Amino acid sequence: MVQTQEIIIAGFGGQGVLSMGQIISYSAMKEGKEVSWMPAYGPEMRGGTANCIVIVSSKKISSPMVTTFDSAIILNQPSLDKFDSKVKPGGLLVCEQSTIITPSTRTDIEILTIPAVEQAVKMGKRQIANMIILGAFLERRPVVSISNVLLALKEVLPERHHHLIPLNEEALQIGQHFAAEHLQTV
Amino acid sequence: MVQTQEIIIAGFGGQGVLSMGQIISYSAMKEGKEVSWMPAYGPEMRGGTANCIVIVSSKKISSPMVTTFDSAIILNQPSLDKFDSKVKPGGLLVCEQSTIITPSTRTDIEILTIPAVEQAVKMGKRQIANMIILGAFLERRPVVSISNVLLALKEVLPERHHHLIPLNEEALQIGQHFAAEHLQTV
Amino acid sequence: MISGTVIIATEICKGCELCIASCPQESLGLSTSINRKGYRYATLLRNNCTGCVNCALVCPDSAITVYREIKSTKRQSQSAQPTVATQTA
Amino acid sequence: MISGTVIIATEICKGCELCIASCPQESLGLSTSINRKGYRYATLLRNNCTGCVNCALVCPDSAITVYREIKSTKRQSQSAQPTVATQTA
Amino acid sequence: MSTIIQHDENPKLMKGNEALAEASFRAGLKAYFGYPITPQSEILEYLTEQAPNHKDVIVLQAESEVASINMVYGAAGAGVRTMTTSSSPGISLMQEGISYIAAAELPCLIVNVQRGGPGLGTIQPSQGDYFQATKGGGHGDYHLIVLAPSSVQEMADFVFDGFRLAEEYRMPAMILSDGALGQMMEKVYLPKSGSLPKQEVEWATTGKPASRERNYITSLHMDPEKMELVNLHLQDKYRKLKQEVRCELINTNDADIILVAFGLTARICNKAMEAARAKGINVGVIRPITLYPFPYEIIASFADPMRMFLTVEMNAGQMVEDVRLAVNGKSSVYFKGRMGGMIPTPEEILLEIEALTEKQRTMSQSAGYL
Amino acid sequence: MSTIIQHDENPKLMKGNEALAEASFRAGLKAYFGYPITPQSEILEYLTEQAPNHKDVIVLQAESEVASINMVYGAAGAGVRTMTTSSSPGISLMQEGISYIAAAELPCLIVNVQRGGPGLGTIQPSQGDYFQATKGGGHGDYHLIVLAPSSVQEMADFVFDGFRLAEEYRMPAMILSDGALGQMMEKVYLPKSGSLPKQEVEWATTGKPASRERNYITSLHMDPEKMELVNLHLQDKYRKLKQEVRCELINTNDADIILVAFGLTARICNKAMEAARAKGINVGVIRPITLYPFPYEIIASFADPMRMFLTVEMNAGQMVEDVRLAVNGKSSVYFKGRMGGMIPTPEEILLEIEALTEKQRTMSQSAGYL
Amino acid sequence: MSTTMNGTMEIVYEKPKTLTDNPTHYCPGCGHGVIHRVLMEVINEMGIAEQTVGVAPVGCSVFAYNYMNIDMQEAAHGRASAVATGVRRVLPDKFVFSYQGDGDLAAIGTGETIHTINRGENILMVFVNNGIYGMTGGQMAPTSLCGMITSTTPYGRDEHFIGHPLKITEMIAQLPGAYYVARHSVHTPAAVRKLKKAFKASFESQKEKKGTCFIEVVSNCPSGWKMNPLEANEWMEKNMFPYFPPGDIKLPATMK
Amino acid sequence: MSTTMNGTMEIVYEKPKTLTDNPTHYCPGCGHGVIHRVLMEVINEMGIAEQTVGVAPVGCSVFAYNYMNIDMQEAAHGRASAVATGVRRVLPDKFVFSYQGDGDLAAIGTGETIHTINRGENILMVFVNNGIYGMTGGQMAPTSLCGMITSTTPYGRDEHFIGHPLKITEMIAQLPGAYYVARHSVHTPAAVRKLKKAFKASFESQKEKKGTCFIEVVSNCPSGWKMNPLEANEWMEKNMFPYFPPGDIKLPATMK
Ligand SMILES: Cc1ncc(C[n+]2csc(CCOP(=O)(O)OP(=O)(O)O)c2C)c(N)n1
Ligand SMILES: Cc1ncc(C[n+]2csc(CCOP(=O)(O)OP(=O)(O)O)c2C)c(N)n1
Ligand code: SF4
Ligand code: SF4
Ligand code: SF4
Ligand code: SF4
Ligand code: SF4
Ligand code: SF4
Ligand SMILES: [Mg+2]
Ligand SMILES: [Mg+2]
Repeated sequence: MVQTQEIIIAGFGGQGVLSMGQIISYSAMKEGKEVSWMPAYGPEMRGGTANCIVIVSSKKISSPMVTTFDSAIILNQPSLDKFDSKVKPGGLLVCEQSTIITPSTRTDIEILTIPAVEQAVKMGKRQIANMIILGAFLERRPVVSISNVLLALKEVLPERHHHLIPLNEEALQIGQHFAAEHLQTV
Repeated sequence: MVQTQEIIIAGFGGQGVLSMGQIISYSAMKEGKEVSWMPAYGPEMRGGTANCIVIVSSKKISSPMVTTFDSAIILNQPSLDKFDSKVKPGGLLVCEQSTIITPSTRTDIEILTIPAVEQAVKMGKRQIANMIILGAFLERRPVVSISNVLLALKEVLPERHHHLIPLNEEALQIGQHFAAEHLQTV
Repeated sequence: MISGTVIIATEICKGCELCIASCPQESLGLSTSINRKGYRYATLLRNNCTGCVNCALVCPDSAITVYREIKSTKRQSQSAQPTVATQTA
Repeated sequence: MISGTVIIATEICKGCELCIASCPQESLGLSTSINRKGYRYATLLRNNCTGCVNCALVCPDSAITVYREIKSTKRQSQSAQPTVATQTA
Repeated sequence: MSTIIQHDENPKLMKGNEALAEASFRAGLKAYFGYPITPQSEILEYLTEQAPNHKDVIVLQAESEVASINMVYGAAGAGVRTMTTSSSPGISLMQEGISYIAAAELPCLIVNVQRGGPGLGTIQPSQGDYFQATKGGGHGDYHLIVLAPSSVQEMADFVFDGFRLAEEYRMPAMILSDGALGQMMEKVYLPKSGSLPKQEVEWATTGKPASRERNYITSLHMDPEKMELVNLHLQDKYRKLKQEVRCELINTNDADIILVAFGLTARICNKAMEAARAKGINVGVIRPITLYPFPYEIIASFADPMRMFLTVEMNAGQMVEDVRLAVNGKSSVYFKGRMGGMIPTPEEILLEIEALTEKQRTMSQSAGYL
Repeated sequence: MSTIIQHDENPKLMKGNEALAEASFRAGLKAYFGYPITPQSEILEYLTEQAPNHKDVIVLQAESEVASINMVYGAAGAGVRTMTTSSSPGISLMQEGISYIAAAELPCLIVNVQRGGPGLGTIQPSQGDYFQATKGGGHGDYHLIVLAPSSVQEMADFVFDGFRLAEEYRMPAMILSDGALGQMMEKVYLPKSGSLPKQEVEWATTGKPASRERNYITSLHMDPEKMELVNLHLQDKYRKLKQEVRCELINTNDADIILVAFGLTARICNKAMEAARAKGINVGVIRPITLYPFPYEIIASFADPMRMFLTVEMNAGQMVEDVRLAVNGKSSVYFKGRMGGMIPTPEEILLEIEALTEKQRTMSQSAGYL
Repeated sequence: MSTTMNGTMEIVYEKPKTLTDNPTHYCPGCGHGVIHRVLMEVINEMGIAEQTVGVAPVGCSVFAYNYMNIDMQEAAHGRASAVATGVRRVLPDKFVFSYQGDGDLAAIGTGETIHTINRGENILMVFVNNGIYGMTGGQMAPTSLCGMITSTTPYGRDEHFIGHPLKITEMIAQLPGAYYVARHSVHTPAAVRKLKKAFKASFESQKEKKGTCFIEVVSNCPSGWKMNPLEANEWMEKNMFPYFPPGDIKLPATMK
Repeated sequence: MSTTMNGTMEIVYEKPKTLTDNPTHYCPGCGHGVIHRVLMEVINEMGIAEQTVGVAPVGCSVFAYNYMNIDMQEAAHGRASAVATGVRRVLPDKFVFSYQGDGDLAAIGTGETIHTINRGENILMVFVNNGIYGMTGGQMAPTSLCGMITSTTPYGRDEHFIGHPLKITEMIAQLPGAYYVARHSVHTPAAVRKLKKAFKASFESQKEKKGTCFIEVVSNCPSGWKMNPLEANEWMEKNMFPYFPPGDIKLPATMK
């Protein structure tokens, strides 16, 4: 059976939204899956917002642009306002806690709210928040394995950044934990 | 029966080639005939040459551009070189004498060589040569009547030039005479 | 000193901090909370605003309205505080 | 005086008269006859050409070739006339 | 649908370019912007020459065709009757601007006095820009109203039709002429001034009074949903425009062979038709006058397996595609074209007709064998 | 006919624009001239970024698209492999230059990463420039080789095909892409360097040695007879070009309904086809890869009164005219389009298919009554 | 809003009513917003909103008509001055301005810029020079400084390869049609006040049909420059001003 | 031909072999012919014909490639300098020149002209300013003088309506990319000699990759001006020279 995940990842520029999507895509490609990564581009990005659509599938992907999503990874309020209603019933919404003022009120989807920035600050590297989120997402939707993500990072990151890989791994795990806990508490 | 004359008039700019064509056209229009006047235009004119195609017909005119002619009125050697062979067999070729170095050698057409410049200089107005030629042409191909040409001139010329109309009339008549004489001598 | 105040449209503000840098009184600062667009917005931190208008002049988003105490003809300095400080447009 | 001459390609010449005006010797003039293009062409009227090249320099149609007497090493002025004067190119 | 134009009683002998220029004054032109190019420069020349008699009309030589078309955009957006004219290469340079004008729904008149292409080509007459004019040489889905005159008279008259349609439908109109029609002199009864009522331009940018919202002219819609609505609106307009189709039919009813041609070529076809009929061949002519909207239905109504169509153009075969689309396989469609500034002669068309007649004869014979 | 390209063993994850840019280096690009415009700016950006690794390649940001295309003219005339890229409005500005290049018979590659028009429009993907690309947006009778990629892989591969064809036929080639293909990242096996042999350019202007006559690049032929010969030569070349037609056929043999779509839209049609087949509807897909030359004959070979064609495009209906011309009345041809930057979904196409199936059913029933 | 205020306070500064309430799409700290506002303040204060038509470019300010509460036209990339010419000629007694970025005015639109000014079109041309193509994501502009890193000069603008930054303002100041030419900025309150005067003087001269007024505003592009707004303004003062020094470039006698 | 000569004579001037034998299509007395010849003489004398590529414009000189016996490209109207840029960049060691009229270079091609020079393209740009559109039949050019009667200014160019004649040469001289800028003419033997020197200096500097050399030649258009060639040259001296004075405009130190 064809397995496809259509994911929107959205937030501000600088939060690592686009690279999060690329990491998923790259890992999935390495796993032999079909992938497409489609950023919002051009003046849409004015005001600092950024988003990308990632599709991972066991079959050829038709359109890289879809308008409803299996999962949404949301890193700011404007993105939540925009994409909340676009998550398919039964889908997954992962939000970064500190950036959300008015949370989603949907009841037909699974909602994960991750204090990723808080955790990242604790870890001493604010920029790692996106990996925490990613970990949480992958816990709930294992479209790629964490170990492949780490392998992917190794290939994608320039040598001089390889020392950061353990930190990334830790962040992914923290995210996974949060997601797993959350599942228990819901 | 449809009566059509397709005429090429060619020479240098400044010899009155285009206006000769316009006078024929205008007179013919006044006579209720269909007319078209088509100049060679653009850089073709570089080097000072000018020509126009005039078609006078009792019926609607299809193409204003034709490549062979019933009559050719030629005022310089390059034009003769160019159009000599384009006169239909049985057609008419009217040349200004002084501008022609190598005359046409065709025997299947009627050729009139008019010393129009010489006559015009005699008349004290070199520019009137074209009217002498026109008179000669109309003598052989009366596509419009001389009296209508004179009426046309009255309408076309600005009031301040009306005093020249008698001179034009004289020139036309001189041309007619030459043509008529020529006919007798051939 | 003339006494004034500013009202900043917090939902319009993009937290660029240009007003903050231009305030001679250092009256302004960024909020700790964020607006719906995700920006920490400019806010009046102290009551020493003179209504000099500087902040409003450099604000790219026309988010600032500046108020100044009405000078009586004799130019007495009244330091009445306005009832509003920061308000959402 | 150095003696020279010019050869004008009469079928190339357009009778613009620029060479005529530029000749310091007034050696040039227009022909009375016309060439095939219908132009009266430039022609050497007098034998006083010095071969100064002026005419050729201003000729838009590169119609003029200029000749000058070969100066012997001792710079004796020989006034031999060339056998050609005007010739068709 | 023809605009009701009153004409002068007495004819004039005029060049097509001049007749068009004079007609544009009479049609209430308010602003002309253009750049010289053969064979249409007489339009700008005539207008500048006559400008002192029309103090309320701006006649401005622009620095380029790109500037011209964008000046037209500005003037049209300000609500006045405006026009530019050029010839093939210059019209190519206007393609971006034309797409903007169409998208912003601005009425204006663009005249293309075509010459032989591609590239710098020749300055002789051509019909090589049919595709560009009718399918859209610029980007995106838009159309121009395209009128194809075939005489100096129509060069003048279609200025009125062009402006009227452009304003009624708020879209650019084009007169697709050619070098021969522009340069030749013919008898013309000029349209009288004042027969074209002034347009309503409540959308124009003339300064926003307090009483209304601001007007703005734009073709930008960042949101693709919005841009799709704009497109749907345009398509809707183009559908409505079909009611303006114009087409001349000559001897089509009994015709075994129908010539289809526009502009100057149609005149030549008429002559070929006469010659053919004189030889007993039943030939008719369809002359599309509006090239967009194209008279698909009218042509389709003549499509029939026993009939042949011969499209004649001064190009390598462009309108013939629309003729094929119209007949949709019901008739066979042939093409005769001349290119690069050459004009077909009635004689060569007659030869084609005779060849087709021969083909028809063989076909009907073989049909007899069945 | 496909160029024999060798590919890297390992795939990369790349944007279409970047893959195209990288492939152009590998195809032996010698000179690039371009101007920024969304959604294709990554091409220029990638090229400038990588330029230090390709010291023999000129990558120059021009002052405008008009300048770009004329720089391409100059470089192509000097005999080197050259390219420009832009998106819809920028391509419109190039129309004059493109007509010149085609007329002067210069090989080069032009990439249009289409966005929604007309006018400034949107920056979202579109196929609204099909007419412009295939019928000629510039003046006169000329054509481009038009290749329509539908994946990042083809964005890379078609650079090789484009250059090869351009050089073989001495004419400009265009890759007609869209914003989605340009912006999206996908798996791509990059073509290896060196698989494209250097062209022969004895006609190029590189300085005239005493041993040959001067070379000159021109599109001007004042004499219309001469210009007609040039045109006949071009038309001849376009006829020869037909042998390069490329087209993908999927499940067409047993299909009752054939979807015709190019580029990204074809992928979406494939998905709709699968969904339809899952429901027992026999659907096939024809994907023209060369839009010019268009696969008329191939499509015609499937035309049959019992079959329906549904053309799907991201425009208001452009290629559908070519599909109609191909089937020439033998099948009915329907159209589904989205505009202004909207992408059709497989679901909405499926709905159209189901409606057509319904129609077919009623038709065959009524046929049964006869 | 002022009704809620304590009676003793008065508004000394508020957004002019010639600006709409639409929030701008500009990045935080972008100079476009200030320039828009200053322009609209002048139009508001002069009471000429009803007689003014503006022309927006293609560039980040493409949506200017969403913010300026007056009649406006959106021009094709580089053609704002041609469009403004069209408007100007047919509405001779209105106020007309164009508003363009450096890519728009000094790259693709160079020809239109020069000829519009050469004709002395009686308009105000506002030229926002931020040394980059903001809208399309930070490519080199004709005014990008030598060595400046942009997305199409990733190793810095190399003047030997691509030429020096173009001082188009100095060039056009030579044209007889240019009546008043000045370079300003909006990075400080004082600069804003000066710009306002310049706009005002421009519209005043337009009343008298004096010819083209051309006001360059050296501005920032925090996003394109990859700096925060304060850094950007500082960088601008330090790097842009030496090459593009603010001040009057052509001052008519009447303004002296 | 010289073989038929008396042995005592030698040729001191003849048409350079870099000119073909095709008779030109120019009107009698037209400056284009002289300028062509001077350019080809220099190329001939420098022995660089085999390394030179020229670019012809759209204008009366559109057929330059018929007369210049070297490799040439014919560019679209106004784009000769863009085409020359394309050639220059891919043939860095060849000699490249463009040849354009005033309509071509200073109207439709203004943008390309300025940016080519701003990039300092290492080419020679020959700019033939005859104050009119010769080819299309005598319409106003950007350089037509005030009051000058042309077919599109039948009552004389009115600078209030259409602007002053454009001194593009002075404008572009300001650009750092312009290495050598001068204005010449060909109406006298002395002027022709000077022009020849200027062309030569330009090609010499091109060897050293110095940047753009820009040589304006103020020329006549007897047909467009409706004068005979001698009158035209006289009119030119009297009317064009005061506005477009011949002389060096930007002379590099090395040439002083
Ligand atoms: C014909 C055309 N070419 C290119 C573009 C893409 N484009 C849009 S804005 C722009 C440049 C913007 O830069 P600038 O004018 O400096 O304005 P800024 O955004 O910096 O304010 C470009 C190249 C376009 N829309 N149209
Ligand atoms: C795009 C385009 N626009 C206009 C023309 C028509 N045209 C040909 S030459 C020319 C102007 C020639 O004037 P100039 O450049 O001064 O050269 P000259 O003939 O005076 O030497 C024009 C407008 C054209 N060929 N292409
Ligand atoms: S008005 Fe002046 S003092 Fe008050 S906050 Fe603004 S800048 Fe500071
Ligand atoms: S200047 Fe304006 S937008 Fe910037 S922080 Fe201050 S109030 Fe907010
Ligand atoms: S070479 Fe000198 S002297 Fe002789 S004809 Fe020519 S200009 Fe006169
Ligand atoms: S300058 Fe040349 S073309 Fe003119 S008259 Fe003298 S020889 Fe003849
Ligand atoms: S990209 Fe630059 S110019 Fe555009 S809005 Fe952002 S900061 Fe302003
Ligand atoms: S029209 Fe003028 S520029 Fe052209 S060839 Fe004749 S004289 Fe020379
Ligand atoms: Mg900018
Ligand atoms: Mg000129």
